[in-house]
Amino acid sequence: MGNTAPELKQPPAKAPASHPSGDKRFKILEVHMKKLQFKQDALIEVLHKAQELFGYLEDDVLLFVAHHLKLPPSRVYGVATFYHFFMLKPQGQHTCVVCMGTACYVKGADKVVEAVQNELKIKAGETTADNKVSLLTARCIGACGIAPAVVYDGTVTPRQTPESTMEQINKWVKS
Amino acid sequence: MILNDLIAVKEKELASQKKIVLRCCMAAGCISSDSKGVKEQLEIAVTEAGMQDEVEVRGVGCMKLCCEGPLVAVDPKNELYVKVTAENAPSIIASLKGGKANVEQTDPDAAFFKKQLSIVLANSGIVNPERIESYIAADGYLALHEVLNEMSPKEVVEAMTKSGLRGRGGAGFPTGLKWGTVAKSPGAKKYVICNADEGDPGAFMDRSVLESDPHSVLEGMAIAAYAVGADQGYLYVRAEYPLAIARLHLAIKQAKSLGLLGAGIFDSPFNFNVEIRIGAGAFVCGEETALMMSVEGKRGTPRPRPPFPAESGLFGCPTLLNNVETFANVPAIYRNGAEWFAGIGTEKSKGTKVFALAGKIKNTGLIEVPMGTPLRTIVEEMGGGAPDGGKIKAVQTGGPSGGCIPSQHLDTPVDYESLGKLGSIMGSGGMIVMDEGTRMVDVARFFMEFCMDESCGKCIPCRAGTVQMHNILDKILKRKATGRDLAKLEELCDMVRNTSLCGLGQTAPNPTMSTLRFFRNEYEELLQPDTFGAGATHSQPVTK
Amino acid sequence: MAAKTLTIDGKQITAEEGETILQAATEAGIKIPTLCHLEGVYDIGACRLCLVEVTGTPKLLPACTLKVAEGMEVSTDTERLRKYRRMTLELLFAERNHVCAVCVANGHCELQTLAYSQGMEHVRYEYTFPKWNVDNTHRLFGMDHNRCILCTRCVRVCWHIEGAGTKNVSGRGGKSKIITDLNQEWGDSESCTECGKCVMSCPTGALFQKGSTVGESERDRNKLEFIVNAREKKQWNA
Amino acid sequence: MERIKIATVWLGGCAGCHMSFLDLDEFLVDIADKIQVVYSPIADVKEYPEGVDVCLIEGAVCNEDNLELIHKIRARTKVLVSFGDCAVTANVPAMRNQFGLGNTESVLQRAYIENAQYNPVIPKADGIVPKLLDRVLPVHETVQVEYYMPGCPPPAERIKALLGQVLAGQTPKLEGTQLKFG
Repeated sequence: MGNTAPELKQPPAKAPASHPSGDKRFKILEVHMKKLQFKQDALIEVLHKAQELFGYLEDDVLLFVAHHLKLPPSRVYGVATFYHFFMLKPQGQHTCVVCMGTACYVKGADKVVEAVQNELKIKAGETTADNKVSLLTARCIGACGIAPAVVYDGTVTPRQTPESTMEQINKWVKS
Repeated sequence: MILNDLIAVKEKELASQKKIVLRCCMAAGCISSDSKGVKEQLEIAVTEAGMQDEVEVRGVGCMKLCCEGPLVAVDPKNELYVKVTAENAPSIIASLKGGKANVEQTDPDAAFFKKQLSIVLANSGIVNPERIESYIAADGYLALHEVLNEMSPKEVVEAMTKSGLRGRGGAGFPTGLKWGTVAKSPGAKKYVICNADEGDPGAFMDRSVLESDPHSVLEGMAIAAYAVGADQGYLYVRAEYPLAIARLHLAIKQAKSLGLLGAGIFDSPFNFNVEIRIGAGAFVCGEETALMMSVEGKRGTPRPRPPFPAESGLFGCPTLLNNVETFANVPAIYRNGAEWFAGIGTEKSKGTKVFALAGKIKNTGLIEVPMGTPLRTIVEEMGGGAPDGGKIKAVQTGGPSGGCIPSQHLDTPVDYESLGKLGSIMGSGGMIVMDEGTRMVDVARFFMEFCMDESCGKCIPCRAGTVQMHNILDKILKRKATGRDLAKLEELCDMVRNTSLCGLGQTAPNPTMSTLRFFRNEYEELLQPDTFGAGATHSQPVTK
Repeated sequence: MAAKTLTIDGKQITAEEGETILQAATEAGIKIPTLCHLEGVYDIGACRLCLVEVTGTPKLLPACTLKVAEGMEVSTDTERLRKYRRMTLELLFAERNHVCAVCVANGHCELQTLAYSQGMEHVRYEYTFPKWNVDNTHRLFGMDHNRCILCTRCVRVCWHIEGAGTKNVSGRGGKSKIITDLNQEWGDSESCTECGKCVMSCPTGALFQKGSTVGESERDRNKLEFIVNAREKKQWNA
Repeated sequence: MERIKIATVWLGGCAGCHMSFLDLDEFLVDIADKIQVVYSPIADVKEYPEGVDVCLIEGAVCNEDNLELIHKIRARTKVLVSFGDCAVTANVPAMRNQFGLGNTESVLQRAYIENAQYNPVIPKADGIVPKLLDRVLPVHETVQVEYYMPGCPPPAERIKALLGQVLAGQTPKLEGTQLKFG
């Protein structure tokens, strides 16, 4: 929000220089924010960095960012939840992202998702109870030439089928 | 850096060129099929064969025929190896000394390649995107030099207008007119933004351009900045494109170190800095006002226009916003002249268009063709038709904002107006081929679900209307809907299209409307008889 | 400031440059329905109820953000616009759980008033019956998300008039939700100043003062305008 | 002149609309010679008759009985009027829809077990206690409805206005505050 709202002058945040938990990642995040001159318009860049460091954006991290950029927490939360890329909950040890772009869809990506959902008994966006595998869908990763594509732990893999996907996932489950 | 330095870089690069060049595709598609491993093994094989002095293994950008990747091309033998594995490397290297490699090849003179006309993709698959020298050797940054030294900003805008280039993001707004408006807008601070938030599912042209030839986009942006009087640029890239982001970072760093970006470019008073802003997964941020909100670090919600970004855009300043392909066209236009560009294409649609060909088609990948090329040439001659002897049913262009063009209209020339007449749009260039097995109502629901999920939620027609339309489409597919539901769907399509705040909502009904137009029978077959039992005399007064 | 002459619904009107169509129409006694618009805060053109037709422009434009121009011809009440307005209201009613009969704002609700004044006699779209919670944790106020129409008036008054930034929107699309701070319970908010402006601004029964009966829940919107005038123009005309 | 055959029916609702109907007071006497009430909760008629001219429907469609009846009404009636908010919007009866569409068991659990002070048991008697529908529906989502009269309940004046128009041989049209929900 805040389309044409005047930039707010917040009372100086009394945030500690680093996080009381002593977690070094907060220090790294702070250095990153400093590099961006604590600019409020760098919020999305900062959230990217935070997610890279922490794996997901928990309240503590969002509050830390809000204090340092001198933004209201509601604004930081609003931005973090607007963009699909940001995760507010921890992910499983392994992630399986099935591309559901048009090209992948017409070549059967929906069958891949269905197979994983049935086998793991979770829905897209969820993590297995043992916290091993998270199933996610993407809105097109631009790999249409090799559809359907699935991203296993960050590695794009071409021409997947329900069988090949389950094969990979079963390797994780058994590990 | 002055012109002589630039020429020196070019000559040095050309002089160090080895006799044989193995071009190895290092774009995201081929990397996912282990082209990195292929390149490594090729390098090892070259060393083992002691051919380091004659053979260069060059990592290049996209070589277009993505479905056959990883691709390796051999210059000057004009050979193109497909589906190369790391194990194939020694065989390919051995063949350089004569004989034939035991690796599958494809004909580099096949229609898929021969029918292409490359302007945007001219360097793609040729230059090494990670080395600025490679771009300079292909006459890179010459256009920027010429523009800065020999043209006034006004002349630059005039030339752009003359070229007839129209925005490649989808709507086809004349680029020269846009540049002129920003140039004329009063304001000490102006911005140039490159929209690289390629959000259409099924489109990967911009990703390939950024991965294959990032400097052409930077050069285009710099020329635009000079024309409109901006000194700051932003490249808004999707987070889903990590390789493109990495190459852009590298390209900006290299250009800065050579004085081609930054302060006093080519020793002129012109300054131009570019920053990368990474998106975070929101299709609506392809809409210009939403994109600017996102660059400002806010929720990417669009705002009503006017005021247009050209008058009041990023941080309230006049802002020029073009997409990747538009900027990538710019250097060539100034290098070869506006007349040259205006000579390509049709009367109203000039130049070429890059398409990402995907779906139920034999050859998937990137193609660049002159505007006005018939769809049939693209999907049948170049694409090779449907795989396994299937029949093409429709071609989808424009993604969630576009429509499905049925096979009987395959002779339509690809240009902004012709596609618009068929209820589709040029879009950014995604082209998904559908065969007889594809159910069109399912396609309509797929896109509606996409729009529903991607609606920002700001305006009511898009936020709530897409939900209702999706529910009706779902009901139709579940064979629970009646003619009444279909009528409601059509009424909502009209309403959402006319009342939504931004392009996302305004075009969300397009896939549904176009499938209704050409494949209405598929909808009707799913409808159930109406059991509502209307009152027999319902509009009559009941007095006896 | 230069004066601009234009016609709205066939009526010749003179307006100041920089004024919106909505302002010019209101001054001329022409009523354009609005929902997200609120005197005193900036406009966002989101509810689409104030869309008008402008001769020569194929697109419908929101009167709240459209500036007057010389010679402009504006229609605010055509058959087409009336139809779209009714549909917009129907979509809103189907979106969340608006049960007027048991609402604190019954009789003082802008959504309810708009529905009957625009002739919306029933909702043709299927109600979606989403499950939203009611935040009753604040000692003075409550928020019932079932009745929220996401007009963001509360967000804007909290930013623009109070300056606290307590309220914002989370999520997107139909899952958008008005939040307090980090999506926490209102009662736990550190930034809320308890000024009550958000409650004053709410067009429906989504935000309410605790303990007040239906009859009392009429909102004092003039107070918001009063504060803005006092702060920005240094004018205190109560 | 033959009298107009009027029916009123009570589906899932609180009967408040019928109370409001009775608030018509003298008007009921005024129109008594023009109408004939052929079916109504306030008249002891077991079977909904054929050839009804106008039917005022109070209440939402909540269970299988309601659904069966509404289809019968539709088949035997010229003009249907959704009478009051429950018929028009499904109103309060539909508030259960939020607590799990298609999950009627949890609704019964809440009503008859969790909130029961004495004798907590879910009434089940096939053929006697009608089964709840998966979701409570406004009348127009089940059959074609000609006219709508919102209000909870619609004030007597509003009923009078609509009936007056019908009896005068006009096409009924409610406007402005007469369309107010709640």
